[in-house]
Amino acid sequence: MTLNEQPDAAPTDALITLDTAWIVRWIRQSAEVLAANRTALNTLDRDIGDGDHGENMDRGFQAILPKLEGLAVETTPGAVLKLLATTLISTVGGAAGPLYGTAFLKASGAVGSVESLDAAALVALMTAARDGIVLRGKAESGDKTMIDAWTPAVNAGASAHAAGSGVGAVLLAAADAASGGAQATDPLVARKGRASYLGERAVGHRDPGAQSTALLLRAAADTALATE
Amino acid sequence: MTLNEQPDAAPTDALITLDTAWIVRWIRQSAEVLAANRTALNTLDRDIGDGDHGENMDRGFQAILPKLEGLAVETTPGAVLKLLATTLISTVGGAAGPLYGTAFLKASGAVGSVESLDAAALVALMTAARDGIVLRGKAESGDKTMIDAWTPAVNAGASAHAAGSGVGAVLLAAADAASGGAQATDPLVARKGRASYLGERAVGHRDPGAQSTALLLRAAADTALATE
Amino acid sequence: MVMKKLINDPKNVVNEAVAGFAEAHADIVRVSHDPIFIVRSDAPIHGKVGIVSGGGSGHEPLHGGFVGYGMLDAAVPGPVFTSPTPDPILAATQAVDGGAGVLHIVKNYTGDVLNFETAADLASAEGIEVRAVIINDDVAVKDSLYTAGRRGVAGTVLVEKITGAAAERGDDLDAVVAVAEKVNSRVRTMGVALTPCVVPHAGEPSFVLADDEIEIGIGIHGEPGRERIKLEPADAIVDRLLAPILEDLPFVSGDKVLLFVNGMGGTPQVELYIVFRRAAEVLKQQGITVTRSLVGNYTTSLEMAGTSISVLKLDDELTSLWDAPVQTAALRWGR
Amino acid sequence: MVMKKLINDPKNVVNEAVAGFAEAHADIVRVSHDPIFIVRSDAPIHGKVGIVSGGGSGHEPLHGGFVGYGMLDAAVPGPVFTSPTPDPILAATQAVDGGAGVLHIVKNYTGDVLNFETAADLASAEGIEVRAVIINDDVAVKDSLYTAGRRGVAGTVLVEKITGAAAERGDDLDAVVAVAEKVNSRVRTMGVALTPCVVPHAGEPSFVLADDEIEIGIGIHGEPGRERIKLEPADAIVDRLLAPILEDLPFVSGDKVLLFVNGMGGTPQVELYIVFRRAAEVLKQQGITVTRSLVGNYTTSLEMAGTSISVLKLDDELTSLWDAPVQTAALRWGR
Ligand SMILES: Nc1ncnc2c1ncn2[C@@H]1O[C@H](COP(=O)(O)OP(=O)(O)O)[C@@H](O)[C@H]1O
Ligand SMILES: Nc1ncnc2c1ncn2[C@@H]1O[C@H](COP(=O)(O)OP(=O)(O)O)[C@@H](O)[C@H]1O
Ligand SMILES: [Mg+2]
Ligand SMILES: [Mg+2]
Ligand SMILES: [Mg+2]
Ligand SMILES: [Mg+2]
Repeated sequence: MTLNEQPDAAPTDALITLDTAWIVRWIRQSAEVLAANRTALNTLDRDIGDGDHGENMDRGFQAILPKLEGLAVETTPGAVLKLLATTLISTVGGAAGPLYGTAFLKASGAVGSVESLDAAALVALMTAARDGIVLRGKAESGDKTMIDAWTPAVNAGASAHAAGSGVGAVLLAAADAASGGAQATDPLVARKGRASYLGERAVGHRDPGAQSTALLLRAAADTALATE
Repeated sequence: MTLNEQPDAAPTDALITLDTAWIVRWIRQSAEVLAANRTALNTLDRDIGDGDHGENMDRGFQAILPKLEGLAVETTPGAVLKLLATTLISTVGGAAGPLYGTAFLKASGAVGSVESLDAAALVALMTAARDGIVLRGKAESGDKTMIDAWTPAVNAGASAHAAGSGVGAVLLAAADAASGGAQATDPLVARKGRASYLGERAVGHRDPGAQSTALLLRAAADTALATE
Repeated sequence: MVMKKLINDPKNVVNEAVAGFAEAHADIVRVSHDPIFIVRSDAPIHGKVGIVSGGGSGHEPLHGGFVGYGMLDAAVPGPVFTSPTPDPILAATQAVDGGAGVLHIVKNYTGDVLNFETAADLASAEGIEVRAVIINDDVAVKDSLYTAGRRGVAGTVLVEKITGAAAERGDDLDAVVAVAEKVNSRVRTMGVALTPCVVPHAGEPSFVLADDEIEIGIGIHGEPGRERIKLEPADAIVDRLLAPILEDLPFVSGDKVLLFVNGMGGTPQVELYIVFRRAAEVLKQQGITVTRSLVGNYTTSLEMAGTSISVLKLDDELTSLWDAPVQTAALRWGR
Repeated sequence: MVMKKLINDPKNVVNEAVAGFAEAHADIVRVSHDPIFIVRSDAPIHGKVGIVSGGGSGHEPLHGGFVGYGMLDAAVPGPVFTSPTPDPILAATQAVDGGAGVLHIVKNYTGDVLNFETAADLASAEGIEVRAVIINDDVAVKDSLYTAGRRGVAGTVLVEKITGAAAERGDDLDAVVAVAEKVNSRVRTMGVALTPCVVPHAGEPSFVLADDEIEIGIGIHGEPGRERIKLEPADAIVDRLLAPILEDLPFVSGDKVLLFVNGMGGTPQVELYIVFRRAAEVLKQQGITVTRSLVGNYTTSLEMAGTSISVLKLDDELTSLWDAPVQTAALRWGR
């Protein structure tokens, strides 16, 4: 099976794992979703930032697409995550570039060189990603940043895994929690990033980075569930 | 009688003459009319020029007002015209400043040092004014400039005088002809001044300088007739 | 609509701006407030030809920003977009007269020409030798019997710089006049407006353009130009501006030129450099070499968005005069 | 509404502008197109500390216009209003490394700080000693635990000029860093916007102001500031901007300062000088002496109408470094 083929059939239940082909599908799906949400993310960022977040994310995920074409069959999930990280770092710019870049670099480190990811690995991946963002950006929960999507996602994924869920359910729980977390940024005053300059005026607006995080995790869940 | 008093009564018919007091009233009336038409003249000039003609004329005629206060009783009409000329030259700027300035300088020369103006003197005054503008601006009739108001005015005034009219009727004829002349600039293409840059696009717009000339001559007729 | 400007009273715009200019550049200029003009702090310079320019305000840095060593001796700002009267022109002429005569650099507008003419007559009457050079670099207007002639636009900056250098090196009045005429005869300009400007005393836009319209051949007071067209990509607009410039002189393969991309006031620098890139490309394609360049807001129309392109055919003399030191508020090098 | 700009494709704005810039200023700079950065034509200079700055485009002449003798060694332009990525920053750092270390001058925005940080890490890994100074002169934003800290705005120009002079005279990396920190610690800025700007890729205004509203404390990317108020006379607006600047350092009677009135891009020069006039007047009233000044569009937000006022407390060292020769596209004197 080459990386660009769909699996013939997929096993069910918690024993299922996600391989490099899934990571590739997830990135492609993310690129599609971000392109479709480019203007929406720009608009969110225009309200409380500088209006480029959709632009930045789209540029980064478009840049990785051609690189996915030539992947060797033996490329591990971790290696693809690393490629994603370095591509985002060198194409996104702004705050989101280094933050997402660090996230996926740390995620890549966390999954090591395994050939496919089980639910535990996915939780480790997401935890490392979140920790990477905190390391670079120093944001705390409630600062109205992408962390407010990542942390609920990590927690929900971990709980699902602890409750015995498989990869699809873990990612679905994470995606749902990220969506909720993004939505929960609406009433907050920002304390990091450009939105922090607005004080009270940021209230009532969603954080664009939290929103893009929710989109990425939704794409992860969708592609994983399609695999199952 | 001081210069600022109204005459007690006025003689009628062609033997009447206009003195310095009239020139002063004419200038004051002109200042009032130009102030009232400042925006209208700016608008005409915005359509086919640079939008400042009302501003320029208003600035000039406001500047002469205080100077009229201190006039010595023996000041001749010619001396007031010269004061008007130098004031316009040093305050109006633009094309209109030197053109009207030269007009009234030449008019002042034409009336010499007589103490009051009869119909013949008024015709000489207007003719000299028009010739002064042509000397400085080199415009011909039909070039869509203030000349297109002045020349009909001079001709109508001269005809009225030849037909035996008095000062009031001469100025009324001139004012009517100037109004007609200004109106007749509407369909013209301009060949002098800023409007000449527009080519065909000037068609359908009145020349602001022709309009201000019509206003000045109307004020002259109105104040002369009020004197009668 | 409220007019949105950083001003106090429309009537005081020029006075207050000149006062601020005098404060900011006290090392280079002095200012007379009544009548109003800006003069080199070391004027008059004995034995040097004095150079005076001026015209309506609203085109800054033209002309006050070009007063100083190696360029103008004095600048006379009129009200916004309105020629100054003869009085301040005369006073400025007297202030810079170092005994070698004075050159008036006058943009070709009826008002400017007439007011400078009157001032020159008055100065001559006082024994100052005055000559005038009329700048008419704008190819948008046909120079014919049927117009007031070509307008003077951004090319004026190049005339002022190069002529100023000639006066600074000690050329006599005839020679200075000859240099000014030479530059004027070799420079061609054409502009475009994307948006109008609002003159403070008017409080309304000087003309109206639809959201997708631009005015090709705009004058620097918002006078209409050749044609009103739909917005196009920058490269296409540049091509429209350059073609009549190049065919007018004409500029031909082998020419060395100064390429000047001027901002009208409201256009960001990135756009001016995009314009420059294309203009340089077209010139190169035609075998014309850009050996000197100038990019920026030098002859503006308040906050108008737009640009003009000027091309000046250089020779060794003009090039070395261009390179000569200049020290003004808006143009400075070599000292 | 159609976006009215002299551009070809929004995606090519920065590339084409940088290409035009390179053509126009080939005597001063070279340009690398991939990755994109602008570098002094004589870089690297052996034994001189290299100075690199950069950030989102749209603030021109910041930073590319300040590359040259006595100022920056390289500038790294990101997309419009978006920090560049580490790759071009690293490449620029390598290109200017003359063996004496490299200083990064970084405006305080999360994106800029993080990307420069990454580039510095990568450069260090290659044996280049890199130090960063973060500029945060904007008093509109409270520097507290609850914000990303004060933004770097127009004061950056003063840091770049003065620090560039220190590097040019041969200061070592520690000394150059100390000068940059000193200038940053003594300069305060506050801005106002009258109209928004349109980022090319967005095609819509970055914020919306009513016809009679202005934004006090605006950031250079259109970030909102302290408060939105009704339009006022220029003098009143200047007073609003100056008060928090003066009380912040604080500036006190007897201080000698550089007064910098910066245009945001779409504001005519007459207005900037009206602002300067009032600012100088207020300073004089408070016993503060303006000994140096700068007026013009130096840190812009595309075509935004507005201004910022920066006040820098001078001493003999900073004054003489300010006066030292500089030869860049946008700031030039002494050579
Ligand atoms: N310190 C930080 N920690 C975590 N996330 C941050 C931080 N600063 C900014 N962000 C995130 O980055 C997003 C903005 O990204 P983007 O618009 O691409 O960059 P920029 O703010 O430089 O324009 C914000 O919505 C927020 O979620
Ligand atoms: N050469 C000329 N001869 C006669 N009148 C002229 C000439 N040029 C311009 N004018 C008149 O001047 C008027 C414009 O005056 P004004 O707006 O005050 O000056 P400017 O054109 O310098 O802004 C025109 O409407 C026209 O009547
Ligand atoms: Mg952003
Ligand atoms: Mg006019
Ligand atoms: Mg005018
Ligand atoms: Mg950004």
